[in-house]
Amino acid sequence: MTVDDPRYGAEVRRRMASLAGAGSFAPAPDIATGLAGNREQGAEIELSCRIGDGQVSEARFRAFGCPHFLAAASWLIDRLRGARRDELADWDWREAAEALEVPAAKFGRLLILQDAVRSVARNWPGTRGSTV
Amino acid sequence: MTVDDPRYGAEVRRRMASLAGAGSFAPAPDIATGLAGNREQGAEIELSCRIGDGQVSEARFRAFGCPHFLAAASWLIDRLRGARRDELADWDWREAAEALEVPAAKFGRLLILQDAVRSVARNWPGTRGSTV
Amino acid sequence: MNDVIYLDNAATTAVDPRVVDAMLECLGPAADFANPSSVGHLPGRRARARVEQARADVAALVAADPAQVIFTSGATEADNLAILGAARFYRERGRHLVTSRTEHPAVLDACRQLEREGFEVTYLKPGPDGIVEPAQVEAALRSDTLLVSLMHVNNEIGVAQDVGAVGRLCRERGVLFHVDAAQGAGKLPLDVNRDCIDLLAITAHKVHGPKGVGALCVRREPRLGLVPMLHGGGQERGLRSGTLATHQVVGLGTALRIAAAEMQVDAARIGALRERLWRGLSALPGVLLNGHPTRRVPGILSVTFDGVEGESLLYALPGFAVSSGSACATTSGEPSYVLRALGRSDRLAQSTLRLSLGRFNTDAEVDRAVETIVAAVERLRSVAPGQSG
Amino acid sequence: MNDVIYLDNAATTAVDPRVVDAMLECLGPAADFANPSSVGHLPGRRARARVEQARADVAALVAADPAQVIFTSGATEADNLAILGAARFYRERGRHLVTSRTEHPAVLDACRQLEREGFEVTYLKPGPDGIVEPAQVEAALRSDTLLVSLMHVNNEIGVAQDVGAVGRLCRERGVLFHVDAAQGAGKLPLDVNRDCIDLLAITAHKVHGPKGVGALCVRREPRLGLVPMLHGGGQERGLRSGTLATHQVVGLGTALRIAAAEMQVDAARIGALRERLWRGLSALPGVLLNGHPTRRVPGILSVTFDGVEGESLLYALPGFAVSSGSACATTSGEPSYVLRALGRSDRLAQSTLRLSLGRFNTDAEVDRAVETIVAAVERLRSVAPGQSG
Ligand SMILES: Cc1ncc(COP(=O)(O)O)c(C=O)c1O
Ligand SMILES: Cc1ncc(COP(=O)(O)O)c(C=O)c1O
Repeated sequence: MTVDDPRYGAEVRRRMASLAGAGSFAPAPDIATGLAGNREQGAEIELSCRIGDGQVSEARFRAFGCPHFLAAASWLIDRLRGARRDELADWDWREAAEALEVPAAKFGRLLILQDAVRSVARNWPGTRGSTV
Repeated sequence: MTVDDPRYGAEVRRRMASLAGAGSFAPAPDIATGLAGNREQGAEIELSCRIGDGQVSEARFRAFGCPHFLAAASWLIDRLRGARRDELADWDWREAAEALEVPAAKFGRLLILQDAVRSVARNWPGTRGSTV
Repeated sequence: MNDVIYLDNAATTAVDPRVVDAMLECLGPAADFANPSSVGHLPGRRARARVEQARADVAALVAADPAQVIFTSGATEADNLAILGAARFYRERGRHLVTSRTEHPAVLDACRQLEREGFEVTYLKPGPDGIVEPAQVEAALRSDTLLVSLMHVNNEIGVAQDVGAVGRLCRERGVLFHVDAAQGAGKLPLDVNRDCIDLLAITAHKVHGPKGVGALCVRREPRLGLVPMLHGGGQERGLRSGTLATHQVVGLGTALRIAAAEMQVDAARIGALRERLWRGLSALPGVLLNGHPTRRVPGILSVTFDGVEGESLLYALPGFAVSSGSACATTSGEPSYVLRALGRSDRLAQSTLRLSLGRFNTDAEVDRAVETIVAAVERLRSVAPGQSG
Repeated sequence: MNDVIYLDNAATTAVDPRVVDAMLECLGPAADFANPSSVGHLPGRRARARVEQARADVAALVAADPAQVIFTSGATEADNLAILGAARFYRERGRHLVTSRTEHPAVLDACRQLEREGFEVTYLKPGPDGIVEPAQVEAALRSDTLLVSLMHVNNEIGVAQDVGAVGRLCRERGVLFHVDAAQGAGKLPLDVNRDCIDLLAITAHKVHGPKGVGALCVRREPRLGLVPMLHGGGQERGLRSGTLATHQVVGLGTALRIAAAEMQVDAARIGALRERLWRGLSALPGVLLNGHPTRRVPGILSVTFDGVEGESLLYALPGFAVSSGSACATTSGEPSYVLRALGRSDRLAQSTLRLSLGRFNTDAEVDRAVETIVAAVERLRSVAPGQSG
């Protein structure tokens, strides 16, 4: 009789165990941040990325939300490493939905994640749009 | 926890155990019989009484019916011994109802008993009405 | 149980010890007692898993899909939900129902309730053998007939109807078909697809499961609509609100799983016990079997003893648990409406015993019953008017 | 149960081993398993005697007469029978009902069903402490008000209403009064006469009895009419057909008898556990108690953790069975309608845990819970935006 909580897939469970990547960098010229969502919506995220050589060298997140959302944020941190600005601008939430087996009812929260990623792209150091 | 069948009182149980008085006498000049009821009605009785010295010296019953009715018939046999004709003619079913704790729903059956007793009186040996 | 020999398995049965064990796994503090709706935590999911296993067990018995199974508090509720629920849901389609005079009160009284709500009901009279012929059903169908309700096995006489033939007829005519299988499920084969049964009512306690739990199998393709009777938490897809009683549902599932696995063996053994009983009793003169001699469930024997008053016969059998008819008809003296529908006179109906056998009865018990009943019948006949001596 | 600490006693409770023992006396082949309607034989009368003992036990708990007690499949059915049954019976008297927004779905959905049948329902909004003031009820009464339904103890926040005051008010005004006592019966004193309760719904499984059985106490003097919901064998004076489940009814009776005998001891012990839990949790900043601080049942604690997402908090407590709200509200993410009726924002309602204690919880379990919840709250807050580090 398998009685694992069917709502959460293996990757969500693995990510929630450590929440690797949680934290943030102090503001600095090479740090790009992305904010999206709010608590009233039930999900809020703050991404902070250190940029070097035109790509993300390191990233951190802070998040408020359900396990899928927190796990997706943690997963995203690994995914961001090495990403270029145009990749972030084009990033699609469906990649996270698949990787984390997110149920359809929660796709809206992943859109918040996508907003945050795109906001990092807009805030890319040395870019016109960097102040949003 | 008392789980005796509440439908049947002690006297019914005692009487049903032996059905004392069951049987009948062969027709003879000193035998008066009383018949009442029928099977469609659910109760039928045949009383046969040996008469001597103007009173019932011995009695027997045959009956078809519920335990209250059979027990009442058996009880009646004892009751009849020594009874004079006028006593039978006046006999009232309520006496049996009380003695046997018969529930009201079954009073109709005791009326059949009363009919049989009165029919014995009508059939009393040497009486005009003896052939009914 | 005080050395009483229990021959009233059509009224209810002892819970099989294997079923009791399964129920115990869902009761105490160390057991899977949680609320099966509490899937947010592990104990709740364990309870839910047990409930879903039971749902699969119920479905498997009648070749249904687990999604078709709605748990109820027994066949009374399942019959009511089926008949009232479907009629109220489809009331604009038609207001006519067909059933039989020998149905259980759970069906008859639900039909009477519908009559109060403006429906019309045809009550078919079975033949003297208790069988309702499919042709009778066919003749009763009208253009506004919404539903036919016919029981699988009769609780008083044990006769089994040809529900498959009636089901196929109804399917062809686009009429809903409900079967009260309280007495048949787990004892005779049933297949909701083959038999074209849209609504099937089951109860646990006639087949060595616990009292107070049953199920309604509801057709899903195309999906059948029902107006629920209990409103609340929305359990059972909104069709039956109320906390699912894990141990009860598990008791139902386990009882039906055992019944399915042992149906052939039980049927052979219990059928042989019934034959032994009938051989013994029919050695008496004036003994009649009620219902069709072969189209029947193994365990139920209804016997009329001509010239013997029923209540006194029962009274003479204090060491036995037997019934004068349906367990529901507790008011003594009223002759069984089922036997009367078969054409038995009030007098004969009143002189009837229902003896019903189950998994735990033995040859020795049957022999004791034969001996005691024969003696009692002879004694009562011997004191009845019209005898010599 | 896999070392999970069970703190969800408001959803359901483990059956007390003494209750299990009593139930076992009514199950297996050597037990009193017979149909309590089969009073024509000894096993049936033994079952009936047990059922009547249970009826007396239920009645005694609420100072009712045993003849007032109708057994049902639980509080959902009892609530439905009370509300639908009385409204349909007396529909010519008036078509208005009064209830509150924080009732259980068994009451709210029964009321909605009545709205479909042409009744009008006033849903009172309780104060921020969860209390519905008698004056609010009084103000809502109209000349055509038929029935007031108010719960005894709320299942999410544990607040106890002053049902006596509301009852006396209704009695004076000639309005029927129904109380859903699913969460309160056996935990706080109730007296149907003193509190002027015409209809009282009880369930066994919130007080260490089995799931799937309950009772409705119905006023007898003068006799209150009800339209039954289940039609059939005519059990329970025709108000609730269906074979009485002896073991279930005995489980209910035994559980309530134990609850009555041990009410004071249990209330003191469980109340102390709740205080210990609250002291531990409220050491955290941003923690709010839901519901009135003192007018409450001992076992239920509803706590809001500001700045913590509820689903993730639950996720972080795999070793505990706790609830985010009512057991019925299984769809995660939807904030509790009870907490919203109290004026909590969606965000705060969503950040709430219901911890509910029962007879089998210990100090050590509470301490483990405090430790784990505090750690989880701190961890989740530490990864949330707006924190430093
Ligand atoms: C044929 C039939 N239908 C329905 C029922 C009612 O079932 P339950 O006792 O589960 O309510 C019974 C037995 O009581 C029955 O024999
Ligand atoms: C307040 C309240 N009323 C009614 C019910 C329904 O009771 P049952 O589960 O017995 O149907 C519950 C619990 O589920 C409850 O907490």
